Amino acid sequence: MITAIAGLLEGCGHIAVGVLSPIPGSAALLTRARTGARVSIIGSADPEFRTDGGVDLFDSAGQGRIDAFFLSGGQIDGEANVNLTGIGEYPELDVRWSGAFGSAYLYFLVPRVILFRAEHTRRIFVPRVDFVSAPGTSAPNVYRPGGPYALVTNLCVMRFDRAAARFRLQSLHPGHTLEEVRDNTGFDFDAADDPAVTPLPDPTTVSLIRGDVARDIAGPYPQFARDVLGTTGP
Amino acid sequence: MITAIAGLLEGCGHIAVGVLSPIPGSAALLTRARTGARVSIIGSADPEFRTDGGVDLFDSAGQGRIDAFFLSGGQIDGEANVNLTGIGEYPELDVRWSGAFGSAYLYFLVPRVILFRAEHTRRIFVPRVDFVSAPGTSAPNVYRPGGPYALVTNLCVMRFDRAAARFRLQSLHPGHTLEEVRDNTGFDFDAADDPAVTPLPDPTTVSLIRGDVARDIAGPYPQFARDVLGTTGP
Amino acid sequence: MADLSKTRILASADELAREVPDGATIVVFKDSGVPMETARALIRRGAKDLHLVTVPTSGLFADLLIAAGCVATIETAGVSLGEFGPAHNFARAVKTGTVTIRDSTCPAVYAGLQAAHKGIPFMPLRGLIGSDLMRVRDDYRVIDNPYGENDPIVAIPAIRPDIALVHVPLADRFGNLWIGRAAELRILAQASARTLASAEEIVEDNILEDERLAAACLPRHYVSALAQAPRGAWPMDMPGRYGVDSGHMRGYAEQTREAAGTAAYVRALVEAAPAAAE
Amino acid sequence: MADLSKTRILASADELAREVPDGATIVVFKDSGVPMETARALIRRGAKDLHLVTVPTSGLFADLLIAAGCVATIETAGVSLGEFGPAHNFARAVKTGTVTIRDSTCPAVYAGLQAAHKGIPFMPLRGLIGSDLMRVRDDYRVIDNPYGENDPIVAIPAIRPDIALVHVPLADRFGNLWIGRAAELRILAQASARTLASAEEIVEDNILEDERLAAACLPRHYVSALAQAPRGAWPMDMPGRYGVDSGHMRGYAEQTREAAGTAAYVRALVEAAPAAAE
Repeated sequence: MITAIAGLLEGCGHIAVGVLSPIPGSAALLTRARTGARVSIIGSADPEFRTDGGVDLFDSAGQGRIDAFFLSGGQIDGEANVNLTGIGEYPELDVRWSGAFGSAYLYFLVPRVILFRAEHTRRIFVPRVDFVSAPGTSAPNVYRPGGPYALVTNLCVMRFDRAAARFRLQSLHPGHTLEEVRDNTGFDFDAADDPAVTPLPDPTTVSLIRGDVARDIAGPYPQFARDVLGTTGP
Repeated sequence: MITAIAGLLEGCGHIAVGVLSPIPGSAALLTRARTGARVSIIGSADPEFRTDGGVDLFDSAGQGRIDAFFLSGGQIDGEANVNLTGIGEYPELDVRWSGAFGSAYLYFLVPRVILFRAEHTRRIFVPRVDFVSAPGTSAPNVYRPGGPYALVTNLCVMRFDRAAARFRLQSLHPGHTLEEVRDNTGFDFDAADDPAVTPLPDPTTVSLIRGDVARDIAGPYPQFARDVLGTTGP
Repeated sequence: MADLSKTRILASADELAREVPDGATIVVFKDSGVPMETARALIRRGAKDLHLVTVPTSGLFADLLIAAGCVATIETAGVSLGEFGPAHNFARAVKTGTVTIRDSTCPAVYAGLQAAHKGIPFMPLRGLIGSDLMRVRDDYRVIDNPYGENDPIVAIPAIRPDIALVHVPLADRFGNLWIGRAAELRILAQASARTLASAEEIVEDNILEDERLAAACLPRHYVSALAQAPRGAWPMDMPGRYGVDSGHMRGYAEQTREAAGTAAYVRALVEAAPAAAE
Repeated sequence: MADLSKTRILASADELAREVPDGATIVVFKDSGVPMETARALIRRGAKDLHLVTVPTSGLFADLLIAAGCVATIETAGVSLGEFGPAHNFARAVKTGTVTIRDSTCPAVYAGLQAAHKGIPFMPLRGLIGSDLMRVRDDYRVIDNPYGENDPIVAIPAIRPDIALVHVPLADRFGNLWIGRAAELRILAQASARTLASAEEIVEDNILEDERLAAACLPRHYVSALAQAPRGAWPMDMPGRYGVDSGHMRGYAEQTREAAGTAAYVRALVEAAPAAAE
């Protein structure tokens, strides 16, 4: 998944990631190791990655200085609407999640927003979200330099077509099938009859991940570096 | 004049003064010595008086945290319009002054703006200013918690009646006459037939001025403290 | 008339908490010194009907005040315990309607406070149009950008809290606060009518006279009262001083999963002596 | 795509000045390190048709660039040499129309830059209504406050300069700038597409790693290029390092009272070797 996401970040100059997002974080750091892109990790104490505090991140996005950002969701639908608020009838919901955080803004301002959710099930990928914390598409007159770019899950990578307001399967992760993705997705999406397979990282990338990326990620995400990438940190 | 201005500042909690205004500055510091009012001196390096830099002063005024401010003008008319821009036809004026600075904002936001001009002549006090850098009055629906409160010159103290949009003579400085003020003022104003005389400072005030005020003013205004108040500074 | 009085130096967070009247609108920053000791003091004094504005989100601070029944309304972009999981008391209170929720998004909270900071009635903000937040927040309006053609933009009304609660690493006995990189605290303080501060350490010398410290200070004119509260952010972290108490946070998250556990946690907290008296 | 490149460290203010194309919109802060050496370098390289935005006012910087014929348009709340008297070259150029003036008021300059800083098309601002500034600035509009009744308020359009020119006391070799109390420099840098910085001193260690310095830093991501310029604010002051050169300022004010004196001052400046080569 790290490599697949890094492929989606190609050409980005400044990537922002949440401190609780080690997989997108690793992908961003892989892009950094490859191209020198700037990576900001929200909540990181490391001077190399930290953002200037809360308000600066949103101002930077408003200035067009953030090229890519990651967003997750409790529910995501086929028009890329994201629900971070809850399930049921607002406000006394059946399930209440934390809230919209910065999504209702960053989803409009950041050119490449990558939706990331490791769990690919119909619980998450619903026909229609109960609450639109952040809409996937906007009317043509609404100022929106940014929006959904791709969706990465444990099964596949999809790209989002903003004009059509639909996802299209880009690749299946090795060992998974189109049927499995359709079975676990509550909305319709486009796909070739014989979809591509997500490429495995080449040896150079593997060594970058085990080297530079593992070293860099151990600061902001020590547990992930230890458990998943097999490093003990700096 | 220091004492007269200090009288106009009674009850103010926070007074802002420009660094090039030693007489208003002394009056503000006299008020501080008497009541504990906060004094901010724009451009002062002294931590006790300095403002946080440019933008903070205007934000503070917007928050209603500045009670009094001083303004001068190249021209001032009977409706308390202030011209800091120049004489003649804009933009290629016959005389060009520095510009409006913060006047077009602070004149609206600060409750007591005291107009101060040592030179009382018809060159300054004109029937109608050539350019309204900051208007003395506003339509009733315009948000304006502040505005002109008084005018202090080398001849007299006038108070401004915002409802009538007219000045009224409050007191003549000792040795000056109503006729002299009328002769040197290009606009009409209200006055009693036998105006009061600006009181001289009482002995307590004199000793405060020569003591606390002279000491405090020597930091931001060393030359004034030396030449006028007779101190050599701390 | 503003700023006539000096900053009052109080003996403890409990005295600070007595300065917060029931029903007050309070505002708190999400990190870089969360005033947790003040939150516990508010609970000990039995504060009620607070209107809590979180900048822009919150964690334990909001969840605990809600757990103790101090909060009537919360305006927030999100409440979560972060790596320790969901904020159960927040979620429960919103689901049952015992707390009124005013859902927002991070930059909208900043925009509202910055409007108050600049003394303007509203701040324009991009984004938001089409989000259900615009449906549930009828105080957010869509206006026309006067510099565009058919270009709608959201107006966020000014948020003017009664009290900003802040916790800082360092202060001086005059009431000046060193806020470090948490420049947001300046916005909180200036947007609010009053600021009540706790500090890890209160020094004798005027910190404004140290040019390196002065650059990141909030001057005393904004600070109504100040109390020392060593480890005042515990169990959350104070950058540069101490880290988060993960064991306590995990225990809190686990214990407050059900309402009974929450009640026990709050009861123990109220019965405990205040930190200053330990 | 932003920020891909690192800050370039240049050899001198003259190299910085070569990064400023003719016709660029440049923005400069009124004090706390006025980039005077960069101004002289712009004059030495014969910069033309600059659009100068002063934050919010200016003194010698604007007057000297105007004197040397580098400026086509100036947007300012005021130009004055302060205690040294009027800015004669500014006044002359405006009166004769050789420079186009866009008169403003201090908070409107900040509002325009802060709108750019926040990525919004305009910022509301109180005051101004009824001032002749609204007559001569047709880009300032009056709109309705959506939260008031019959409550007009001014909208100031965003100012997005091409280049912010700053001079700071301290920087590191990575391009991080310590801006001290001049928090306004952050607004200038973030509102502008690029920032060109000169510094009194450039140190080896990363200043972001010093928690006390980091609190008042502008990180390198905003800084396109940096050059060392010792006494780079001369003859103006650099707080904490050196004071204003009053003798030089008085001489300048006196000499430039007439156009012939100005011509001689500028000629001497162009013929002099750049400071770095002395």
